[in-house]
Amino acid sequence: MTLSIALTHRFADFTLDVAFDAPPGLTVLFGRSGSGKTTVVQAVAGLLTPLKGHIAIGEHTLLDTERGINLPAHRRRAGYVFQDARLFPHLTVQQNLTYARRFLRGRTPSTSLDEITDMLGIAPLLSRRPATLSGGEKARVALGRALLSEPDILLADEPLAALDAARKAEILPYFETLRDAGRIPILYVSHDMAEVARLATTLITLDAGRVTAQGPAADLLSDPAFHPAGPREAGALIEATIAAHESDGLTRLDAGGAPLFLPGLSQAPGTRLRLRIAAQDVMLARTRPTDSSALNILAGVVREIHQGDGPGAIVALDTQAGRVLARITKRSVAALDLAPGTACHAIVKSVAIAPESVAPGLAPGLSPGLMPTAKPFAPNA
Amino acid sequence: MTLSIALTHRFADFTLDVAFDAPPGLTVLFGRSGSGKTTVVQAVAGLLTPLKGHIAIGEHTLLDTERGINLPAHRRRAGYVFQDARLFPHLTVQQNLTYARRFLRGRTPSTSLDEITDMLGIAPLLSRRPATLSGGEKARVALGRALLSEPDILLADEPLAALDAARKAEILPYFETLRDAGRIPILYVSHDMAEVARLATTLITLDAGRVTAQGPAADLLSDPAFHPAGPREAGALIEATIAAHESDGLTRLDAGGAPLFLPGLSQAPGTRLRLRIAAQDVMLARTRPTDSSALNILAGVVREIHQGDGPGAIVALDTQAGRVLARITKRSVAALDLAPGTACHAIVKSVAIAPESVAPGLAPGLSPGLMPTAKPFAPNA
Amino acid sequence: MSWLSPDGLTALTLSLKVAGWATAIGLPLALAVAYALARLRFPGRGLLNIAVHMPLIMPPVVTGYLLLLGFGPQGPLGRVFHDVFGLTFAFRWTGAALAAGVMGFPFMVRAIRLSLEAVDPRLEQAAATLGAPRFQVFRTITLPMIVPGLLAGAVLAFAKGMGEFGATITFVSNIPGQTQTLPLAIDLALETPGGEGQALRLALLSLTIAAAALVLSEWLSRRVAARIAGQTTAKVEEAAQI
Amino acid sequence: MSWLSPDGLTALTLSLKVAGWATAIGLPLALAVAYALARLRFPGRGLLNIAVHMPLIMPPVVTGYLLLLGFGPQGPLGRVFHDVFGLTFAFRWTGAALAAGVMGFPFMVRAIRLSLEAVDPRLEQAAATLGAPRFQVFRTITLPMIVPGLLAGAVLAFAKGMGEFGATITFVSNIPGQTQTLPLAIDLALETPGGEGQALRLALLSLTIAAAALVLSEWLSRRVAARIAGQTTAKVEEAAQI
Amino acid sequence: RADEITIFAASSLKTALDTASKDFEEQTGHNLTLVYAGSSALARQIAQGAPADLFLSANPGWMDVLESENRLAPGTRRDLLSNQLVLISHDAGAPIALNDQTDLATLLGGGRLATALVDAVPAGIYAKAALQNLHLWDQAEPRLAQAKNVRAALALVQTGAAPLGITYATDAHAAGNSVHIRATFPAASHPPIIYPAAALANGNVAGARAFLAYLSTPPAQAAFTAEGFALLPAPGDT
Ligand SMILES: Nc1ncnc2c1ncn2[C@@H]1O[C@H](COP(=O)(O)OP(=O)(O)OP(=O)(O)O)[C@@H](O)[C@H]1O
Ligand SMILES: Nc1ncnc2c1ncn2[C@@H]1O[C@H](COP(=O)(O)OP(=O)(O)OP(=O)(O)O)[C@@H](O)[C@H]1O
Ligand SMILES: [Mg+2]
Ligand SMILES: [Mg+2]
Repeated sequence: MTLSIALTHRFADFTLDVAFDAPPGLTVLFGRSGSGKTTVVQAVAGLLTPLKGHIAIGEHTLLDTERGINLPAHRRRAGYVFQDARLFPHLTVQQNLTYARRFLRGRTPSTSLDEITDMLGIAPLLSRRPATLSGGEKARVALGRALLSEPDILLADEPLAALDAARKAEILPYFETLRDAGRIPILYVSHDMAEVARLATTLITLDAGRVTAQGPAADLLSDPAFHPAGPREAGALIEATIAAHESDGLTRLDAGGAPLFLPGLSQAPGTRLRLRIAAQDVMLARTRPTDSSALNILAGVVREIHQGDGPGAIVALDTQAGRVLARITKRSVAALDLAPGTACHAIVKSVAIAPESVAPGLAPGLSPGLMPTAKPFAPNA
Repeated sequence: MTLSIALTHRFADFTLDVAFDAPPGLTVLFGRSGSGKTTVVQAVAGLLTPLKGHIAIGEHTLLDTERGINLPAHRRRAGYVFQDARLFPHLTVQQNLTYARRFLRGRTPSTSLDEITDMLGIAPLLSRRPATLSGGEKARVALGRALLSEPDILLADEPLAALDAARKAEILPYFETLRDAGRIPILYVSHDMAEVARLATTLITLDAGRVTAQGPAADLLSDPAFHPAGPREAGALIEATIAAHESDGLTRLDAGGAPLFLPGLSQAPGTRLRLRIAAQDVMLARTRPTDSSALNILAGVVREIHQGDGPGAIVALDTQAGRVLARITKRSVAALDLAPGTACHAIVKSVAIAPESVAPGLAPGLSPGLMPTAKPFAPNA
Repeated sequence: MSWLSPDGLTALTLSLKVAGWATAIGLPLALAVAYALARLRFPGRGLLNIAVHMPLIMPPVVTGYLLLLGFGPQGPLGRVFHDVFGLTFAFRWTGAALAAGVMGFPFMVRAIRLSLEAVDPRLEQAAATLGAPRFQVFRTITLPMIVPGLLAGAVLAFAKGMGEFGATITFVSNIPGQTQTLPLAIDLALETPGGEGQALRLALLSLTIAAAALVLSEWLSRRVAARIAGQTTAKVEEAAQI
Repeated sequence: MSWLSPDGLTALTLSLKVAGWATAIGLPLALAVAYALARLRFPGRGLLNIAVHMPLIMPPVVTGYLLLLGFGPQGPLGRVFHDVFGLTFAFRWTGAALAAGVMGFPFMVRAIRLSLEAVDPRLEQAAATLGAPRFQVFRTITLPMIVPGLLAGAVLAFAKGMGEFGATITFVSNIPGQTQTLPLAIDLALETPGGEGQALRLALLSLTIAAAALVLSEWLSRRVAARIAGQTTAKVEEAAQI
Repeated sequence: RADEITIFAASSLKTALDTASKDFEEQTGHNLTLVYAGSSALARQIAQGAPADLFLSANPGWMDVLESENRLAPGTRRDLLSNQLVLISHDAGAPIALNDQTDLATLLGGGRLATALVDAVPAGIYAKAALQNLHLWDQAEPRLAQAKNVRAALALVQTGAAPLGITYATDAHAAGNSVHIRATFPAASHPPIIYPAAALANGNVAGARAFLAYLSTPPAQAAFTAEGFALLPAPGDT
């Protein structure tokens, strides 16, 4: 089910004018503070009626200002994780979590309270009231409450911003599972490029109330000229298949024939994965290094060099495994005498699991190893 | 002025029992959600009276439950950036920002409203009321309000959590300046290891209401066994002096005789800096690589190998430049036949400016280049 | 009870009944009106607001007189209630309760309205996104959050019901056992030369009852507030002592 | 004004003066008492709470009688006020204002207290960390946030002041031009054979004034709420229409 | 020299006293302030030192209280007016014979008999005495609607809330066609209905005396009789 959104709204000195589709999977709204992300989400949830607009999930119209359709919030079934937690202060944590359960109207619960509280680590808080929770605890309860509401669409406004790295790492796989199950569209607001790279199937970037880029996350991220959060966050996605689990704990992948090593994954050999290689983490060498700790070396040909204003450049390299980006200095470009067509080697320090892994969700064994920077333990040679 | 803290407090199912000193500079409280960070900060601000405790800034006692001293909050002059913004809803943004100005009691303002609003990008919001602000805008106003209060001590509870990378990059240098000016102790709560590495002079890690580690950030971060946020976040600090600004925009540093290249810094040659090298970003090779994009190669001797439970290991290497950590696989440890005493080379992909740069604060030219992951543009060879 | 005449005792039980019913029936109505005034925009909202305040602005005798005209045996509303619900107000304790309810109504509405206006609409929005229809939002979120206002309104109305005199005597006159509430008995005593002692005793009685209601409402209100603030039961108990 | 007798006009201006002063003087006192009840713990807090509610619980005549005993020419408090402040209440408009103020006091206290209890203490804490001493916190944070309660209290007290009858006539009698407020004039008109027309006219007058006060307070309250909600002036104006 | 004279008078005297006082003011140039309220309230206020010069009470009881407290100017108390008690009805009908055979229950037809408070307010006390005297009390008592005062009792009948009521002749008279006088209680069936007057010791006794004297003059008498009162002879006249 595709969520299609077209909105125009005006505040005193801010104008929102966006139109985009959120296809099945997880769509990240990415943009600076004040760019209009929350406003879009509120309109989808039915908490803000835009001046003009049309919002639909598949054929199901939620809002159409021209035809005078405006479904009230409670009939939109939008599970909304608010930027501010908005817990009900008079209810216990448990009552907050199960609040939506009495309004299921025949839906069968797909998750249990226990599952969610375990994942979020809030089981010990069930009898407490929100006023006694820490910031991060509130955020987790708010997330759990939305997840337990069996929504038709999930709206998450920076759900993990208040959480520590370890906690994020525990929760991210849940979003991946949800995304890969593909039952409901997920609109996810984030400031964090690592979260984007890890979760997004579709990426929408907003700036001052307008869409500046939109499309499949993989395509956008492989474009050397696209780095909405700065060149540091550039990085391409490649596809690979699990070849074997080796005895020292590493997993060998086959990326278009080239071997890639990752710390032990739990999926079965043959599983296809999508991986993210941050441009930052790629070094280039004209000859294949033989005596270094780098396990992952991909031979390739320079396709494009994107030179920025600063001392850096992003080099796009076509390898056996696919398009890889490398972020190096202009000095290195000159020293290595790189130009389109030059053959060279990409030395990859770390590789991360990217969104849309073809497997039916990430297995739990993997999750603790995945860190918020989306780089699992880096294999060296 | 050292802030010394010793507290015992008890909630229904949480006990806080901490004692630590926050020497001049910036002390980061680091710990998982619910570990007691906010509780400590509240006690320092005078918003929570602990069961037992002693808090003093130098000789100036704020709290001493034994002697019955408990300075009211308004006389502690603690500029507090709350985890939830807590803006005054009935006042405009400008009135919020200047609220503390009428209670200066003879203090001379050290910053102007213009300076702060420019830094935080909130100048266009001055006449608005908090209810109309976006999440990140609220966070910035709350930060500005505390900064403008001419505090005797600054308490910042995850002040940047709601902000995007670019905005964080603009604000971090301000904290560095404040820290380096050394006028007031800063207690800074953070979940973000990059922020810690960049800002902390002192680091306190909390877990379940207890201090699990404390000490100068540089020392803690150089310990291969210390990685409170997971081994991925390990990284050592080294010292270096600016040698020259080269013509292609890179700056050459001298680290104990070894050359290191960073993207153009603005400080004068001769300035001493402290740098962070993330263990993640270091590869090891037995022989010096000659034909790669890596500009920064340090020869050294393995001092210690810290093997974890997973497939990874952290190798501590003593080089000319000082102690460097490298995070590699156990397979690589075996393949390279590493053991304490082995000579090898550290190939450094990226280098970051670390806290306590000896220069009187970072020059503005640098700040936009510094990203929240604390890695300036990575030099390659 | 030697110091309390049997008439006094009858007046006391009657007063309790009258004030109790006036509060119990008035509260849901006041809630509806307060909700309408606080949240809805409709034609006649201003008039409703003025009407609610009328018993406060008018001398009680006028209110009583208007009640007599409207709800008396010959009054149109009185007939409707009699014919439709079999409910007679004239010269009965039900009429005294009506008078007490009407006189206490503005306070209930105000207290509830103040509480309603203090409810954070963002919480109601959150409930809506979780699938709660408007009425359920009201029942599960709004209502529990305005408990302090409901309690304040109830205690004001009850106190007023215990003290209401002018409208009551004008509307249902003074019939011992039927409409002779404590204030009427007190007034009667005061009209009689030398009746001050009896009046004082009755007044003290009235005060004691109302004070008990007050303490109860404070305690309940405190409990609710403490719950929201997340204090433990032990602390609540302590805080509730006055 | 042909339809309004000169006496009626006098009563009107007097009522305005009485209700106005009762509200103006009562409000700060009510604020202090509400603050004490809502925020402080002190011995006698429960008694104070009951005392505040007494004018509501007692029939107005009793309150008036107690005022007469306390603040009359021979009353101890009356003497103190007379000797110390040169202020006489007995049989003067000041006494009518006192009666109106006392009778309206419980509503003011309640309304303000409800608002006070709804103020988020975390905002007051934030102000304290910014260096604001307790009183300044109150002045700059608490007070602006309880404006709705103050306005509600004021309008209730004013309305009550316009309608107060029993305590007033018992305390300061019904002296034309001095203590004969509108409700007393209305009551007298009702006592007079054929006076219903005059009573009705006076009642309408009273209602008009109180309605005006009501509309004003609603408008102010709306403005404050809208400001906090951050609406633009245009929207406020629109919302204020009733 | 013009005097200020404050008169505390029972509310029921308002119409007549307003007329009489206007004439007096015109004739003498004195300034009268007329304060109307219930006798009990006025008596209490006088006892507490109210600035009144003359008190006109609707019953002797409260005057007695003031007299016993030495609040009255000696020698000024006199019985000023008298009144009659009547049975009135909402609906027109034939005159009713008042005696121990009168079937009040039937006449009331399930309705109530409006009176002023029978234990507190003079009109009610007189009504009770009369009913007892006529052996109608047992019948009447459970059917009473006791109003705050006689005007309120009248209102009950006027609005039809009560089919019958007992009021002063003066009130029934003033109510015009809205009520019907169906019987007058025999003067012997109740204590004489007396409105006493007295100057007050702490007031302007001379002024009070002057006005009191004026009330016995024919123009003043006319004002009272127009309202249905009977003027009692001044002590000096006898
Ligand atoms: N009033 C209270 N009553 C009971 N428990 C409380 C209360 N306040 C805090 N706690 C508990 O104390 C612990 C520490 O809370 P604190 O707010 O200091 O955590 P924190 O380290 O700031 O976490 P976060 O990063 O999530 O903000 C938490 O487990 C919290 O639930
Ligand atoms: N009620 C309002 N009145 C006026 N301006 C508003 C209102 N609500 C939002 N805005 C403005 O609209 C812009 C977009 O707000 P929005 O909350 O959508 O931003 P956001 O992208 O979610 O930012 P953040 O990451 O900081 O939460 C902001 O500049 C904000 O100030
Ligand atoms: Mg937002
Ligand atoms: Mg916290």
